[in-house]
Amino acid sequence: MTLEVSGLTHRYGSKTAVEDVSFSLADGEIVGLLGPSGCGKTTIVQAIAGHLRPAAGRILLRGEDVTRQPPERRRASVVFQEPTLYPHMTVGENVAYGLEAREIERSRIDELVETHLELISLASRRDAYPAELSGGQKRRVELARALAPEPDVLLLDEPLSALDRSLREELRRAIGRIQRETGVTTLFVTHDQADAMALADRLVVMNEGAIAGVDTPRALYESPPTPFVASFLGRSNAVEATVVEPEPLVLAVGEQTLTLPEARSDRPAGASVSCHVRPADLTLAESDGTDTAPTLSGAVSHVTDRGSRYDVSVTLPTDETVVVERQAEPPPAGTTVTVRVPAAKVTRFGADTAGK
Amino acid sequence: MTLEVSGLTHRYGSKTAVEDVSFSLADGEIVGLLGPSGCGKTTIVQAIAGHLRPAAGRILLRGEDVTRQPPERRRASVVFQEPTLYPHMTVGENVAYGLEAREIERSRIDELVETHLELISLASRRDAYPAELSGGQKRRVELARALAPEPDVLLLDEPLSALDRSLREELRRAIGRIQRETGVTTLFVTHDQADAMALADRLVVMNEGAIAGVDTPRALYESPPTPFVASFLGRSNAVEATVVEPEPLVLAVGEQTLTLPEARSDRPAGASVSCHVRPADLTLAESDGTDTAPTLSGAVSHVTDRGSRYDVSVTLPTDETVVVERQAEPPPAGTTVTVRVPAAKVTRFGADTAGK
Amino acid sequence: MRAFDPRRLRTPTRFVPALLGGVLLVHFVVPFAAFLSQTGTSNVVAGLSAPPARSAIRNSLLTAPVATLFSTLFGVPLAYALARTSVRGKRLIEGVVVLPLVVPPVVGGAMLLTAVGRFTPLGRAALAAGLPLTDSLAGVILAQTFVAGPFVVVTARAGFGAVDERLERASRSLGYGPLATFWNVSLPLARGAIVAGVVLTFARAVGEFGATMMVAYNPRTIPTRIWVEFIAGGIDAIVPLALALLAITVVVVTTVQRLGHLPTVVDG
Amino acid sequence: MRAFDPRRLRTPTRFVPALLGGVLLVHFVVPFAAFLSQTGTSNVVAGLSAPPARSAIRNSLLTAPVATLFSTLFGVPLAYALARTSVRGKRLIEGVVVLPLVVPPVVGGAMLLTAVGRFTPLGRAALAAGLPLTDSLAGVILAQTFVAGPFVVVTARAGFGAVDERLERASRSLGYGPLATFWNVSLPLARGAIVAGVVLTFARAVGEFGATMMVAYNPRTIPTRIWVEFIAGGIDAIVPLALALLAITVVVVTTVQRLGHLPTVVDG
Repeated sequence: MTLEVSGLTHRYGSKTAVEDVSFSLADGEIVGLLGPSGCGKTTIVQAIAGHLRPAAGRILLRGEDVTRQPPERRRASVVFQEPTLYPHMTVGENVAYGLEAREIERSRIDELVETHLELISLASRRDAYPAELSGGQKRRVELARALAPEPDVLLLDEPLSALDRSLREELRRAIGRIQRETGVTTLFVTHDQADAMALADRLVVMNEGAIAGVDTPRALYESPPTPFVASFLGRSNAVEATVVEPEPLVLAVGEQTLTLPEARSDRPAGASVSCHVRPADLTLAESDGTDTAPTLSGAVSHVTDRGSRYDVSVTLPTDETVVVERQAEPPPAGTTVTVRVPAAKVTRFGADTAGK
Repeated sequence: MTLEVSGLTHRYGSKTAVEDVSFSLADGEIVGLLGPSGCGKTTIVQAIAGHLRPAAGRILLRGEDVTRQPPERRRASVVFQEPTLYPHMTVGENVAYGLEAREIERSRIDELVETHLELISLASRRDAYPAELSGGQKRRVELARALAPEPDVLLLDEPLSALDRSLREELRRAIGRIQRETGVTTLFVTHDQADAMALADRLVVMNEGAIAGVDTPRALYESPPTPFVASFLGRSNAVEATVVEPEPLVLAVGEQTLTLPEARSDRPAGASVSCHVRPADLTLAESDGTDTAPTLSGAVSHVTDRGSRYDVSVTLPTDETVVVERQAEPPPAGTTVTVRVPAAKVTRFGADTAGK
Repeated sequence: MRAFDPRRLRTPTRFVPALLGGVLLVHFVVPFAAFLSQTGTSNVVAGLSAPPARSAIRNSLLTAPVATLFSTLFGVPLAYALARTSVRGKRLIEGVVVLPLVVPPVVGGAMLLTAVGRFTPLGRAALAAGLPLTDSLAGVILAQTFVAGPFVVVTARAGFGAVDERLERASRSLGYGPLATFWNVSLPLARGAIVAGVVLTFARAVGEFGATMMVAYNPRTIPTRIWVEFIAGGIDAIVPLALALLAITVVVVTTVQRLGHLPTVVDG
Repeated sequence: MRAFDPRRLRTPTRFVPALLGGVLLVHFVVPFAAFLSQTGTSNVVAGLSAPPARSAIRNSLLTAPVATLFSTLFGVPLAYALARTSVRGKRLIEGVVVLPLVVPPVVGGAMLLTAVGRFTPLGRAALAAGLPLTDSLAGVILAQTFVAGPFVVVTARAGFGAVDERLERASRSLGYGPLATFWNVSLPLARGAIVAGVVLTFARAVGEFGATMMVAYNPRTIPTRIWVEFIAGGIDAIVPLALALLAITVVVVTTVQRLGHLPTVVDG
């Protein structure tokens, strides 16, 4: 393991910022640390970089315990949300800065600066000052400065958050390319699930200072371990149901029943479960009735035209509202419709995971 | 028309910020002013609010020319990207501030403050100071303060940009609801096409100081007037082609031909056209060959797992790359595939609109 | 170097600035402590009851508040204009504001003499009108305003500069004109900095010595009286008046800071 | 009121602050103009060649730079410590730093006398060691450092406070220890503010009068010499020395500002 975080706990005053967080990064891996603002992501980054001494827990870099080492003795480079290029140094001097701290020959430094400026396609701006660069160029130079000393781990702390959508996607592609080319072990911290899913090999999803799930983006999206992960990784409809029959699974949603033939439940009949299903997986059934998929009936309460699709809100007799995505012209509000619920796309949570 | 902007032009030094921009808002309408950073959106808002005197052009509010009026003589409320609540006033005093400038009785002011705090569901925080509120609450109080004096037009200048995704969506819904309830004519300025498409009745899309398109979100998304609008309102693949036959339309893409049976072109054979089609509208054809839709062949160059879908990049023999969205497991890189191009989803631009 | 435990190496580096800075702190603190320990040996009440001392205290308490008032009344609008407008020649005006800060007080006093002295046209006219501008309380006020005025301008300007202009724009869009916006928004939000500037100006005015000596050696203020008594009686003779001056300064500074909710002037 | 064209109403409101501020500006500018117009009538070169004047100039040029050097050497680390640490008692230290700013210079001088005067233990020991701390150049330096030192601390502190701490953190993560980071990042980025503080400290030190009079009436610096000549010969006698002091101040202030790329001290 290149980076191991184990049992990390930290408090600010009486407020717990991070509680017993453990995860690790294999060599060359890019891992997304994802969670809403205030979930403790930045505390973790600061603890790894050494700008904060955690109340408990250990940080290991290439097997060495660095928890009590100052930042300059860890090989962990950080790129912050706001640019931190040195305004009194040129682009080349900024990139060389981290190299000069190490005992490297001048000619080798020049060479490494050149290589890293080529990596970010800015070799021609070597003598420019940061103030002369555009926002996206500054970000790329920061990446080059962070990468040039060949750190054990690259920490990207919300590097895209302050940027426009088009610049953001361009830089996201650049980060992906550079990470593949250099193979640097990278922890990518973000609150944006689209950025995380597009870049990361694996995701560590955080909520309120604790880990809510760790897995590949696809596994977390398709089989979220907790309701929080289900709704944080994309839009999700939650419907409360009661187990009628554990196997084959039959659920009661108010007066209606939902039969999920290939599923079984480890909860007994009568237990409450929360069912999550994504709006894109729901469809409005045609009226021919030859369909055998499980369905729920309700009335269209509201339609939003999103340009590329319609969001159809359907209120069930239980007063819960589910959103169904639809490309074709939707039925008007008030219409009674049947919502097809594909059994394989339904994730169920018992009461024990519902709070997480 | 509640608001009319006509021939608005402004320069900072020698740099043109806005060039001959005209649009109007009908009573009760919510219009999205959408464009990338630096396209001149903020200049337009400042000119409407009266914080900037334009070099040329006129601003009309309810038919009255207010171009040379100071801000306090226009009934245009502004909500800025960064909060501007007065820290030395309570929530109630902030909301009352705009009412006290008008000749309104004290009891009526109290009543209006109460109504508007209820509108934003913060009636209980009337005596709190802004510093005691959360980010989302501050935004809602700003909305209440802007709405209380019943302005002719409400200008929302990127009110969601500084917020997290979940807070952003919550506030977006609140803005939509409040706008529907109060019926205030609203200009919603944003660089985020998702926010604009979710909220606006109509969009004014800007690029480099000029208007690139005005229409409903759906019309602009489905039939973009320019390549800029096509790519700004959502991901778009661009393929260069040559007209072989104007009617029925046959296009040459490198060595391949694309027959679009129901389309015709007003450009002669031999003309260059740029074809735009969205990744979600492209599919990979199955090998059975019974399909009659137009197709293009190419090789899979790269697959990105986005969690909820795969983005399959297909490089055509012309070296252009198109992205195809796919739910199912995609073919590995290097596979030769056939891309189905639904004729109705292709938008063509001639050389005259390509630069816009 | 590797012989040291690197973890122990960190601690000393933190103390280097504290250690160096401590030297200066000692230089600031020791005279205070020495002076305050001295006061026990001297009859303060008797010293302050003497008629010349009482007259000096009265003169200081008349002139310094007036000079502070003038500086604030004219200086705060000037600070706002400097913070919010970008007129041609603004740099020059800023230079003029800072000049009295860097010009030595005796030179400032000499300059004032050349402008309003007894033998200048201005001074002669004022004298004829019964308002002598030198060797008078008016002269003291002129000297104090000249030397102390820039403090409130510079500090208030920084305060206005820190007020987000969008808060003012929002007020305009809510129906208030520029003056009402200044009064309702800019002034309350810059209040802390303005109070800090007023405090600095008062402290500088009440302790003003060099320029006052030149422009108005008579009537005596506390600082000039201290000098006269020092010549006559040495250090012991001046402890009562010096203590009185220190007390006035400290009381005003702390009172205004309390009202202004300012922990220290440094934060202003 | 409605009789006025509302568009014309806007213009006067803009001029209100400028008009009020103009009064203060006039009060600052007129003495300068009057003084500079006076210099033609006096033989400056002859005045400055007299041995007492030359000795005063030499003494000022010896003491003020040393006091500025001390203040900077010890004050900049103190400013950094105040900007970056949050130790218990920090408020108290900040208060100590500001005290010499608000204490009247004559009182400051009296305080110094009670600490290092001829009859104090410290003063007696220094005198025995051949380094008298009063009525000596050392005394002048002590007085100037006491009065002028806080300027560089307060200004540099504001400068360090404006340096984004993340720039320092990035430097640490790039392999530099705290001292190297201070030298490579914090110091260059706060340079403008530090230079402004140094300039203010020098200007205040070279013009220091009140505390110097108390601690070291002899040997004379330019300000104390100006006072002696003013007593003896009136305003005309002091023009050469006052001009010399003004020239030194202006030359140093503008030179250091040029080097520091600072348009005016106000911006520091």
